[in-house]
Amino acid sequence: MKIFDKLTIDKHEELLMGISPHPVKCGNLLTIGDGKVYPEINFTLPTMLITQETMGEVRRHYSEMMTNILARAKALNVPGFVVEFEQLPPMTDTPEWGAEITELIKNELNKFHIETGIPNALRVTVLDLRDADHPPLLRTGLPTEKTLKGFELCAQAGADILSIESVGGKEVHDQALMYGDLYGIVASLGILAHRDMSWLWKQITEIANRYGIISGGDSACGFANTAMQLAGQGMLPSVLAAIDRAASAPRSLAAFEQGAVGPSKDCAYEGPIIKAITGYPISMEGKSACCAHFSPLGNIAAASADLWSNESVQNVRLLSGNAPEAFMELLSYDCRLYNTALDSGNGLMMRDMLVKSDVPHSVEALMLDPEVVIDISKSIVTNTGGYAQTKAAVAIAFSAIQKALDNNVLSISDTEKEWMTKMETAISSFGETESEAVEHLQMMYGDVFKLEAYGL
Amino acid sequence: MKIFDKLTIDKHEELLMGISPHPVKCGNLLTIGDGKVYPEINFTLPTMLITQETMGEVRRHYSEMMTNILARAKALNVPGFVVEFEQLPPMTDTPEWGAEITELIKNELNKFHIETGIPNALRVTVLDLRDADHPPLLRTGLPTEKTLKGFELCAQAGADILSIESVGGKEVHDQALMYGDLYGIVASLGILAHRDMSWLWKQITEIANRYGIISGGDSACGFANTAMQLAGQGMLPSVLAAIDRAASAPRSLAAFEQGAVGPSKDCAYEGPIIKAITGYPISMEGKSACCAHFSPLGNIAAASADLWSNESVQNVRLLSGNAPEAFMELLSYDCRLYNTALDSGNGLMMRDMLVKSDVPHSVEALMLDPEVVIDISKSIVTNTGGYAQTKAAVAIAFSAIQKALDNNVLSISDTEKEWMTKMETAISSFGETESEAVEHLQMMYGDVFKLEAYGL
Amino acid sequence: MNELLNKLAVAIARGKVNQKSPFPPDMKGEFGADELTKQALEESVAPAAILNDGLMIGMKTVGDKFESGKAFIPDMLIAAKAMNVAMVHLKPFFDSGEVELKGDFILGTVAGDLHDIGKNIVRMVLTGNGWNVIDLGTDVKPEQFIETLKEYPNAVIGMSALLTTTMMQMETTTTAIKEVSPDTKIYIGGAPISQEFSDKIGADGYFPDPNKFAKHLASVV
Amino acid sequence: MNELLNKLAVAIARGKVNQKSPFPPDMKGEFGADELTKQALEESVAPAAILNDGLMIGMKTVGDKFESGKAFIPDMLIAAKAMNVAMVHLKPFFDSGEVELKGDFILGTVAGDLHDIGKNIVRMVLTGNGWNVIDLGTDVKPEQFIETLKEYPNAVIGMSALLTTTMMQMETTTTAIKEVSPDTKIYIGGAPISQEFSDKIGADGYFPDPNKFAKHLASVV
Ligand code: B12
Ligand code: B12
Repeated sequence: MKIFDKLTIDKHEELLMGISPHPVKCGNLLTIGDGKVYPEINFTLPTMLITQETMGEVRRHYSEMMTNILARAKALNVPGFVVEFEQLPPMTDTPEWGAEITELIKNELNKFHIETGIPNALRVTVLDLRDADHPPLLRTGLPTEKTLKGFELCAQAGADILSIESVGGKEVHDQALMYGDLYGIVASLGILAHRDMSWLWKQITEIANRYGIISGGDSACGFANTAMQLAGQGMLPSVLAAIDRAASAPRSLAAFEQGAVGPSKDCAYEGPIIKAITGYPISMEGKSACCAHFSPLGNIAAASADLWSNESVQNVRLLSGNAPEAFMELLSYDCRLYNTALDSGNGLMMRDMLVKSDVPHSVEALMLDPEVVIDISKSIVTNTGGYAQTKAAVAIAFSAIQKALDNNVLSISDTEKEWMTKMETAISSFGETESEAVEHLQMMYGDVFKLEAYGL
Repeated sequence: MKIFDKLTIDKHEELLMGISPHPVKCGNLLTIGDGKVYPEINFTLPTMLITQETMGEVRRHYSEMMTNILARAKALNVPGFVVEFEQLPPMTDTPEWGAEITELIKNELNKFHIETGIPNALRVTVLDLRDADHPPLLRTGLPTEKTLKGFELCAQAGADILSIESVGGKEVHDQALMYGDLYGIVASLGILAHRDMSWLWKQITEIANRYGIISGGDSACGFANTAMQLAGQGMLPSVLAAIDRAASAPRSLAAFEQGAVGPSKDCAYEGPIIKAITGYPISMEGKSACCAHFSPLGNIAAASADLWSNESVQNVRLLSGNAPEAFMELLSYDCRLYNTALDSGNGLMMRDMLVKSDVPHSVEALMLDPEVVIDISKSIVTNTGGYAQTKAAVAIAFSAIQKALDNNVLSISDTEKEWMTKMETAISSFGETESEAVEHLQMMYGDVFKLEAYGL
Repeated sequence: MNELLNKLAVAIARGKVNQKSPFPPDMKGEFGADELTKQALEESVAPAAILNDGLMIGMKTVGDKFESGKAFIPDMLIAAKAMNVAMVHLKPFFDSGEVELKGDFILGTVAGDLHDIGKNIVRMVLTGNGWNVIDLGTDVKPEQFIETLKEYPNAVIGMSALLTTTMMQMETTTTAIKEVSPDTKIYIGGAPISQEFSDKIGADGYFPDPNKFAKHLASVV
Repeated sequence: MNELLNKLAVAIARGKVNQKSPFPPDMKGEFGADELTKQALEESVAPAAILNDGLMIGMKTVGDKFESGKAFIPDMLIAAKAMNVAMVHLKPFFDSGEVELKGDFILGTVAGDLHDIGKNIVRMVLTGNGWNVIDLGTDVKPEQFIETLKEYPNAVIGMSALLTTTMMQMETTTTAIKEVSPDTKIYIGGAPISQEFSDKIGADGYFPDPNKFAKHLASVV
């Protein structure tokens, strides 16, 4: 296990888009984090069922999407790019289907590289099927076997980077989030999710190593992004969602402790913290993922991105052409702008504009402010173990918000302010030890999870 | 008639996004060109017929689109925005329908302004029906009456800004473009289109003045954008499309000679030239119009934009929500970034990044480089009359391309280079007088147009 | 007496479960939904009045705050918890038929789909509006809906789907249900759904907003 | 003789209309399509050979250059002009039935739609591929297609639409045509069109690329 006990990037000025201390070489001559930001294009099927009968149609869609995005990559002369193939449930449930599409995409990328010389790589994100059971077993059972087989077959079929949005601990976090129970949030992320990540990523890294490909990284999408979505819809306080973001970082770091080397997943907004700590490149998504979700992080998300992603877009027709091609164009222009700034020595000022443009509007954006990122990251590396790290990250995030409010950097509603008070109380009540925290979880949510699933 | 015989902005450093020497006040307390870039959101119907029977459905779509984009404007706390309602053919053909939708949208904007205080305005773009006849009569006949009635009724129904993408001269330009006949291009734009613009915009301005609203501006969309689209698809040389852009500026300027005051139309990429000459604000579209068309001008289009537009997006469902809402989000974040740069005194450097990021990739982008824009603009104001101005603009644009090639600012294919030679020959063969040029048009394309339509 | 129900409504709206519960801090030591409901029954307040003028008023208060952005889901959930405690005391009257809920509502996320946050909010809102919600959870096959319908033949059905690939399951499920029970009303929701889609698959309606949905249900049933 | 046809093919590909025409500059004074075709007929070359081994080879050359990005529409148009001049000399043989074109093709942009650039390219490509194209222009109502079909009963039909609002006219038009002539093949194109849409409205196919379309036509007719 790798131990991160100090920051790889400890000055906020050095936390910059496109530049990573440990770049990742993969795919067809692509080096991620080498001083440029590259598009990571993601696409998915339009409304349809995936069955044996429709697999022909499924293949046709993926071929068409590849043809379109490659045409755009060539027309705009991108310096390099990543394609993410994010599996839908039936594609991991029948892992052979996922492998088949992986192979199809990889072949297109190879041909394109030979034709144009443009570097590229394929990330395959396997679906975590393991929460099919209630409570989820996570370490055993058919869904677990299929999920792991998904990785194996896709690695074989040509994936360059492996990823997953893993779900361990989510069954508890979902509940804690809904009740606004910060203690439960911290314990489910810092103990349960962290333990599951360590277990899972050890195996993913082993598979990646066996095939000489890249163990990429995970995303706390099911945790902090769920919170962000719900806050965006007025269902949860934004301050809670912001704190949840910080709380998710130690959990996602666990993948890197087990050998992941980045690029982390696009929807992992905890990415900048991971980058500061590990020095590995990250993928991020913001305004140009407007096809997939609305966001309070439209610009700031790009501040330290090495890959710039649209998260996901369906293969539907727009006036210009198909949507995946349109979003490939969008990402390419964004990256051009960032790269022009980097090349002309204006990278830091471009970053600062991106940061300043969002922070006054959103407490969730504040969490991605490079200065705050460095503070949170420090609190993590100076603590040991998922639970202690998570508690520390939450405390620092909380005071960063408090400070920003005090300094009128941003303002929040009175209803949100009440939640600051509630959270302050909660923070002071966190149990000292992991076992106290696990007890809290058992008392509150004992019916939705199993200790064995986490090796407890 | 207003005469523009010198530049309002004569230093390229002052040709900047968000800032216009003659800002335009309109709608609900919006001032365009006042130091900020505002989103101009455009939307249209998904695949459907527009008939008396479907008008209920049509209204439902426009209501839904308004609800969605207003929700996003509020969530992102935009400083102000414009909605463009661009009519589809049946809406001008039955001008009452266009007026009905105008009223619906305007009511929503008014309510929203009262609720949130956010400034806004409504641009209505009437469809130019006048090319229904072959050859088009332009000044007489039912299509002309309906087009003008469209303006009248929409002004009555609540439009704040009037626009059109007018088609006079296009029947000839289409032919000349297809044959790569630069002389024909210059004559159709500089003489025919210019005469029609003067005729048409005098009347539009009269209507606008009568209702105390804004006479906005036109777009050479059917001319230079058609060329750009075709060049993008490998059908025409890009160098020809680039020259066509410069050639279209005097034609679009004619609206301003007749009293238009901006904001010019989003798809008018000749906008920066108009802005340099007149000092009126302009609307532009680039990467964030990827829903409507692909473009070689993704970033540079923003360099001197006062409104930033997505051109058009259908009301289809994406994963995040409906597409108009998604593109409202995208535009809002782009504008936030530009405005942050402007507010912190970094506007010029943001502009330069936008410019530099595109110019090396496209000869069409070169035409929007502020230095080139100023040169072309100068050549226009130092000449008199549409034909002389168009010839001058073409000559300057040609030498700008030649210079960029010589200095290796950009490079083009050998096939494109052959076209540089062809165009050079053509430029030296342009007739001295308008009547010579009209003779050329009659000889080559006499069957597709009528002299009377242009008052000739 | 009226005042007692007012108190009960406040206890629900603030999420005060019982006297012992520490939450909310400013109501420490006061009676909660538990004690107040018991007291009302002892004072012979009609169970229907307790439900309509106490509990549901309390839920409406927090629901209204939620709609106007002054409360969040946790507030609604805590209120729902207090309501559940009160409902235990009312159960005998429901069983005997003395008091009636608005009706039965069978709810589930369709087969292949595990997203349940939206569905859970629908459950909470409908419960707070006086519906007996039977929540079948996620990944619910058509047969499960049909089986449950046999038990609650007059129930309204609600389905949720978040994936474009599982949306199509709504069609399969709607067809299957309407085949055995053509009069059963079926409503659908979830981010990728639209009214067009609902029309296309023959469902009875689509609602993006559970509160508006509850109002609609009240108006049609 | 073979050499003569080669020369003719080059004249077409380069757009050399006749001896007098100044274009292209490097062929000044040389024979063009006009003279070469006349000469071939005088030398009793079979009209079918002139068409297939001269004119169409020339069009194919420029078409191939176009496909590989080494030529543009103006080049194709100029070639098409040269071909038209040559065709005048061949006309008697078509009329007498001695030589046959691939077939008749009725083309138009549908009602309400005035976009014609794409349609014109289709015309050019099909003409260059040996089709007799009857171009009805833009804003073509269903009845116009049907009327023209009476004149050319074996024609294939092609429709173009660029507006999402006029796409639906393709459905109306297809239905109307298939009603009176179920066996007529109808193909559609234009930026907003897709294969799904073609399937949905009962057309026989969608092609985004006129050259691929021409190949497809050659393979099915
Ligand atoms: C949270 C979330 C998850 C969580 C789910 C947690 C949980 N317990 O539900 C996790 C991380 C587990 C997850 C997993 C996956 N997800 Co997910 N997820 C989301 C996310 C971010 C938010 C969904 C949400 O909860 N919204 C908040 C709730 C409150 O809104 P709602 O569900 O729409 O409900 C409201 C209304 O719709 C309505 N409503 C809902 N149901 C009903 C029913 C009735 C009857 C009525 C009247 C109203 C109604 O009321 C609710 C309140 O207003 C969305 C993004 C998005 N844009 O929606 C992606 C999203 C839905 N997920 C997506 C994907 C791809 C997946 C995965 C396949 C990812 C992967 N590759 O690993 C898996 C699939 C697992 C499975 N088999 O289902 C995609 C779907 C893409 C597609 N092609 O369809 C989305 C759109 C993300 C994206 N942009 O790519 N996801
Ligand atoms: C040029 C253009 C115009 C020109 C047309 C000039 C002309 N003579 O055709 C002008 C300016 C007049 C114009 C007018 C309008 N336009 Co217009 N226009 C365009 C533009 C920029 C390019 C279209 C084009 O020529 N493309 C190049 C050709 C070569 O491509 P193509 O037509 O797709 O054809 C190719 C293939 O599709 C195929 N093909 C085509 N037909 C067929 C048929 C068969 C059988 C086959 C096999 C193949 C095939 O082969 C071709 C070669 O590869 C598009 C933008 C776009 N993204 O497409 C907008 C666009 C189509 N226009 C649009 C609009 C809104 C309009 C107007 C309503 C604008 C207004 N408000 O004033 C009017 C409508 C007039 C009318 N009644 O039709 C919208 C449509 C939006 C919608 N909801 O549908 C678009 C998409 C622009 C936008 N993004 O908003 N337009």
